[in-house]
Amino acid sequence: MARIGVFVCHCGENIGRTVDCSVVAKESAKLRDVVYSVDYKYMCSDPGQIMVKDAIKKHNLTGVVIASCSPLMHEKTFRRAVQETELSPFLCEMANIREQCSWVHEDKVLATKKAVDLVRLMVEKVKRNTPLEPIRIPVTKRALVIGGGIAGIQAALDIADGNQEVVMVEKSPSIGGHMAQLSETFPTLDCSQCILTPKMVSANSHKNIKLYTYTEVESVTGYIGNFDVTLRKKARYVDDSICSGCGICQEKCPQKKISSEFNTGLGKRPAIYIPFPQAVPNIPVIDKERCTYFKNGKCKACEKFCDRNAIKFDQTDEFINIKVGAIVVATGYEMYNIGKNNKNGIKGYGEYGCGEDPDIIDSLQFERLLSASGPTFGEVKRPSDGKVPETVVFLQCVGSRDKAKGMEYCSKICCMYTAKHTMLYKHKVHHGQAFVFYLDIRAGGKNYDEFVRRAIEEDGAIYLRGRVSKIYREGDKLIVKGADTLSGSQVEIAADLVVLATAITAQPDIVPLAQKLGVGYDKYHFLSEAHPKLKPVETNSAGIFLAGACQAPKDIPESVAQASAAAAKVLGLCSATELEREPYVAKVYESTCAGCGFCIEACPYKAIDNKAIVNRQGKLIKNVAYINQGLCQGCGTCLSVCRSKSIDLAGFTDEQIFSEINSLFV
Amino acid sequence: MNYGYFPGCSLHATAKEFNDSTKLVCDKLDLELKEIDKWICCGATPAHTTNQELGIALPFANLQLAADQGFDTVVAPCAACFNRLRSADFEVKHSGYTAERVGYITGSRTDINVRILHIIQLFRDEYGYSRLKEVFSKPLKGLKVANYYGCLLLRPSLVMKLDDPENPVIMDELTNLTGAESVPWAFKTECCGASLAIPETEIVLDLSKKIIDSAKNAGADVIAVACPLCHANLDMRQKQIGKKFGADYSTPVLYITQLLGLALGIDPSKLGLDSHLVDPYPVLRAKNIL
Amino acid sequence: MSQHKETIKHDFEPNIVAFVCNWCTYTGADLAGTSRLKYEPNVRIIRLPCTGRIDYNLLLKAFESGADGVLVSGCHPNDCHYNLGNFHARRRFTVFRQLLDFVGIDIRRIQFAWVSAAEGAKWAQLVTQVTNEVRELGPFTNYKRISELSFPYKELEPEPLEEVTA
Amino acid sequence: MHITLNLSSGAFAGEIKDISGANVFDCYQCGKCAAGCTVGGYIDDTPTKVIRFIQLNQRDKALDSRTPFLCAACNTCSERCPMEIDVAKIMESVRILALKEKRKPERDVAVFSELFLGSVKTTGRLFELGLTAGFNLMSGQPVKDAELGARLFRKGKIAIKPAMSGNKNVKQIFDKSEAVSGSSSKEEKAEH
Ligand SMILES: Cc1cc2nc3c(=O)[nH]c(=O)nc-3n(C[C@H](O)[C@H](O)[C@H](O)COP(=O)(O)OP(=O)(O)OC[C@H]3O[C@@H](n4cnc5c(N)ncnc54)[C@H](O)[C@@H]3O)c2cc1C
Ligand SMILES: Cc1cc2nc3c(=O)[nH]c(=O)nc-3n(C[C@H](O)[C@H](O)[C@H](O)COP(=O)(O)OP(=O)(O)OC[C@H]3O[C@@H](n4cnc5c(N)ncnc54)[C@H](O)[C@@H]3O)c2cc1C
Ligand code: SF4
Ligand code: SF4
Ligand code: SF4
Ligand code: SF4
Ligand code: SF4
Ligand code: SF4
Ligand code: SF4
Ligand code: SF4
Repeated sequence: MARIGVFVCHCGENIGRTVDCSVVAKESAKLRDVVYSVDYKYMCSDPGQIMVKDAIKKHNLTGVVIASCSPLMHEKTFRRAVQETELSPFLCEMANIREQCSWVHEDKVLATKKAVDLVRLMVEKVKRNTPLEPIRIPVTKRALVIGGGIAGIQAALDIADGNQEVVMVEKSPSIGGHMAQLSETFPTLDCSQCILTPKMVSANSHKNIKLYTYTEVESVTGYIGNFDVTLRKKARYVDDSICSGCGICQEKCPQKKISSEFNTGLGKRPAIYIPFPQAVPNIPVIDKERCTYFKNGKCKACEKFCDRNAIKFDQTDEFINIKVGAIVVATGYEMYNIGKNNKNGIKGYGEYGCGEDPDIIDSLQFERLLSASGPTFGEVKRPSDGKVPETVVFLQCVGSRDKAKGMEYCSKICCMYTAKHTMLYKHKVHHGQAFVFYLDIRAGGKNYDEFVRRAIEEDGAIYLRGRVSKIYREGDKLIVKGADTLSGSQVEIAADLVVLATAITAQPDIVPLAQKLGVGYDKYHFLSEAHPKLKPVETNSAGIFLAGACQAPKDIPESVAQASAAAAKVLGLCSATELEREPYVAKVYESTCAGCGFCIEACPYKAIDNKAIVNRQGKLIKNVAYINQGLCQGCGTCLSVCRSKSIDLAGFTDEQIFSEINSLFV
Repeated sequence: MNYGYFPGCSLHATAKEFNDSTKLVCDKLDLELKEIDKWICCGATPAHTTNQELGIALPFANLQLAADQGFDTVVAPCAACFNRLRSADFEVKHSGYTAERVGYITGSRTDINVRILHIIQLFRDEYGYSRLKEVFSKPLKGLKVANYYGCLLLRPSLVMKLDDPENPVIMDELTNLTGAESVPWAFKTECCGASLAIPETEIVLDLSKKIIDSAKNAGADVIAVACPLCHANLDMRQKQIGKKFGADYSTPVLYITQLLGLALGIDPSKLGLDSHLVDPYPVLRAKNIL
Repeated sequence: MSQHKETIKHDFEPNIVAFVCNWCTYTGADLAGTSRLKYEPNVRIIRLPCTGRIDYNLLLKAFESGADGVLVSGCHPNDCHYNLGNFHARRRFTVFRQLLDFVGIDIRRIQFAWVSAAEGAKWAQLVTQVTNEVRELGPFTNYKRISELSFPYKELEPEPLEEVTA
Repeated sequence: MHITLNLSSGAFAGEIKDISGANVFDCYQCGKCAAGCTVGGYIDDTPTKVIRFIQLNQRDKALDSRTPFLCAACNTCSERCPMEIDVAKIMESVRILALKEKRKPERDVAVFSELFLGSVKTTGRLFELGLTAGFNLMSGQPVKDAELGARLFRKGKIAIKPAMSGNKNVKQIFDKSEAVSGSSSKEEKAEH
């Protein structure tokens, strides 16, 4: 005989306001096999948990239903509590009467009725639960970090310093990410490269880190503790084990006019190139599309002059298989381009000339103009004619907070870096004037608002609250037509240079990677954390963590903090030799299995195999399906393809689900 | 194929030459325009800014006429009429409520399907650039044209669906086909204040001045327009502008159909080149076009 | 602005069962809650690991137990936590719907949707929409029609899944 | 300027929504409409400010503003609004309401519209000469544009007689429009 206890939580006012919890408790008491029921203000609090434990002992409960928030929120909490008694944690179920009831309904009577229904469902289910044994799986003590920006570097270093192996994969020829392109950084104005370069170097030289640049993730299979990853190391056409990074090849290459990615198109590079002087590794790569030899079979100047014979025109992509226990995704962001009407409903800015005027640049380009290592060696010169701009207009929120362009979110860092830009500009061009069009100033960090105030009070930037409607050229000047809503006027500025703080967007190629990893993403393609407050670095795929701007726009301090948090999670995972996994796995009833093999085909994890059943004489009686419990992830796909109903799924058995359905409407 | 032609009030009066040149060009290209019988004024800006129902019913009544007379396509050269026809059609199609009211007001059915094209669309989408290029006999080589689109032709872009609202190219493409050179300039789509011309003349003088200045600065010999209101403000008011700002203003303003007509070798006086207040002949002669 | 509106009384309140996957739609429904979006209270959610877990029997059982409408919802294509489960479900579901149609049951009573973990608003809107549609259709009374087909016996079960593409 | 806020905030916004379908609370006062407004140099209240008045339920301030009357209906604002608000339509709505209540902050514009529509109502088509002459008379500037008129006349651009469409339906359209306008039903408009 089942003896079920029901515990109804008010969640303060959260449930209690819309659901009459005492009625739910009373109605639950009337259900068959329910021997105890109670309602309480905070079930998940210590006293609440003690109540559950005491009741289990006192009433000899064989199953527990907690009617409260979503199981995704607190199932672990309550199961842990139950486990502390004699009862198996798998005999505890939750009825979600908050997220799916009190928060989404208004009518108290209907909501209370629904809550009772939800409790009844779970009572029926829990009666049929069985005390399962968690599955133990071994852990590969090695982590994969995808993306070599500041977030990826920090995560890799922290994990490596914690004495675990790290494989770091970066798709471009060098690590460093966007931070390597920045000049000086807010809120302290320290030089970006000065603080980053040492970290890049140690990431490359750390004994626990294996670095693959110009490499991408080809495929990922497996699960927490046991991922099998294939990497594609793209052909560099330079043998990285021989090359000394002398750079002669770059100098000799006749193709010198290729627009440099690192310098955001403001500088040039050859076809064989090291992206920037401090690149790690300091090894060139041949841009196959632009190389004369690859295009028409002639040249090979680089090969001729390389005295180490490191150029290998016949190199091909290489595939590397690795096994890792955890993955940190740190793929960062891209800047929104105002020029194109691109995919996902993201529109361009016709009103700002679609980025075709050379003196309308984006903020990253301005960083390059400010940077001592940039195309102008840190002198602010405008791209069209090299003149030092005397009037510079900065536009915030370009693309961001703009429903019409397709991005409604705030990019979070542009208020800060625009303030920084006005200061750095003023420090370099003393007689220059900076104007900033802004909507709001979002400077909610330590020393951030003080920083923005400094730009206004000490460095004389004029802040205008309003958007700009149109920018057009009139001779030497760019006419900026904006508004100052504080004075209620139209404002026209004849500018020498216009800098657009364009939106931070997700990496354009992130979706396929997210799909390979089984990680969710939001409608703007930023990767989704498991819980916005309580699991900000975890994803819904166990063993996969997030760091940096791939999750949402973030500045460097935040990216680093999240990277270290992700590293802590990885180290925690690797600290155990075995992991416990929920035992929701499928099982075959061999007696009825017809050996048709449909399930084998259907299983996405290749967890099912054929098994021969032989009699004592060794004679084959029949073939049946056999499920490898280590591989099975419990999706249940096999169940629904099996025509003889010979498979069941622990935790979600047919019996359990059917009884839930049966008790739906009474 | 024959097209229901909706000239609109202006083309029968101040913009006579737009009407003439449109008809001559279409004739030459074998595009048959048949004027919709008993068409009425589209109400222009005053109607929809005074009474919404009226602003939709007046243009829509014309679509009903066209449908009743068996046209499946209506062509309007006037940007304002084009705008009102499109808007009315859009509103009726997108709101059952509006449709019902308009049905009541006009006393006729609203479930009609008539395509509404602007005259330049007829050249681009129906006749096609490739054929057009072949029939031009007198290329306008050397002529620099600032194409002025104004506001009503393009906006709201969701309804007009003619071209990009910020960087339109259709008129430029047409002018380039004639051998003339369209100049890039900033005021292509700025509004000249059309509807304010009579009550708020001063505003219109200011706005028109800026537009003409911008075209001149871009090196244009002439401005091309596709709207009688634009033409009225830019051509007819240049003398007033000159007086107000103490400068000489004499940039010819031509209808795009006149440019196409010249390229087709049609007699300039038939195209109405004589009826502009700013005489275009000197410029055209200087460029060896006439 | 206040979200309050008067509760409208209807003659018929349908029972709706939603079979949802744990990873996307269940989380999306939670998000609707966290965002305090409001929807019709007629729906009862049954949580499954994956829409791939759903076979016809569950859907039939739901109708048999008194559901007037059934909603099946999982991750978007390619976003399945288990990689492929939702494709299987989708195919199966298409066949099942055709079958219902064949026996003359309004297929609006059973709907399939993709709701991701980020789409709380979509979930709220979906539930309200399905509830309204089924409310209009009225109570489901002809369960017998399906059971007379002696479904789910194998003869009637459609042949291999590949026949129907999603 | 002084504004007192009270409980009925939102009422005027509702009126505007009924006519225009636009929700003024979508506006976050970014000023982009003001920045590009064609007549920005000639108005006291930017379109952004007019919308603010509506948000704050300042009916009089909005209805007495000259902006909706000077608005050229050029749609620049609507086209560029980052919140996809049809600003031009909001201006149109304010103007319609103001006219209904016989408020004419810009008398000349209102007179022009009246004469224009009057001409269309009688003949089905616009009589430009009649319109200009009438306007000049009523606005008390009988010789305005006279010189321009003479030049146009010489170019054969001025028709002396009103054009007739011969369409008998016109008067009915005017009368019925007059009758139905203002009887708008709220819910239906909102969904549009
Ligand atoms: C103009 C501008 C100025 C800024 N100024 C400041 C400042 O002053 N102070 C401050 O704190 N912050 C500043 N920031 C923000 C700063 O750039 C970010 O916080 C930081 O770069 C985020 O680091 P990240 O590692 O998450 O991403 P990223 O720097 O974008 O690095 C991501 C890395 O992952 C790699 N990658 C991407 N996809 C893949 C893939 N599929 N496989 C393998 N590798 C991949 C990329 O190549 C890149 O190397 C500024 C940003 C901008 C745009
Ligand atoms: C009005 C208000 C509303 C908010 N709403 C939200 C919201 O909706 N969402 C949100 O995300 N955040 C919200 N926050 C922010 C949230 O409160 C903080 O982010 C969070 O509480 C910070 O947690 P903490 O642990 O750092 O600090 P605290 O919550 O302050 O905890 C610090 C603990 O340390 C103890 N302590 C202090 N000194 C000592 C000592 N010397 N020795 C030992 N113990 C010590 C204190 O007693 C306390 O228990 C809100 C904050 C406020 C003020
Ligand atoms: S490839 Fe050769 S020439 Fe080029 S950097 Fe390496 S060693 Fe030097
Ligand atoms: S072979 Fe290619 S990379 Fe090498 S020098 Fe020539 S162009 Fe440059
Ligand atoms: S951070 Fe500032 S500039 Fe950037 S989108 Fe947000 S409000 Fe706009
Ligand atoms: S102090 Fe608080 S209220 Fe003020 S701007 Fe900062 S976060 Fe907002
Ligand atoms: S439940 Fe079945 S299909 Fe899913 S992983 Fe396990 S064995 Fe494979
Ligand atoms: S589908 Fe069922 S019957 Fe067929 S092999 Fe698998 S378990 Fe056996
Ligand atoms: S552009 Fe749009 S959001 Fe901005 S102030 Fe104008 S109406 Fe408001
Ligand atoms: S439609 Fe009116 S308010 Fe909008 S930009 Fe044009 S003139 Fe200004």
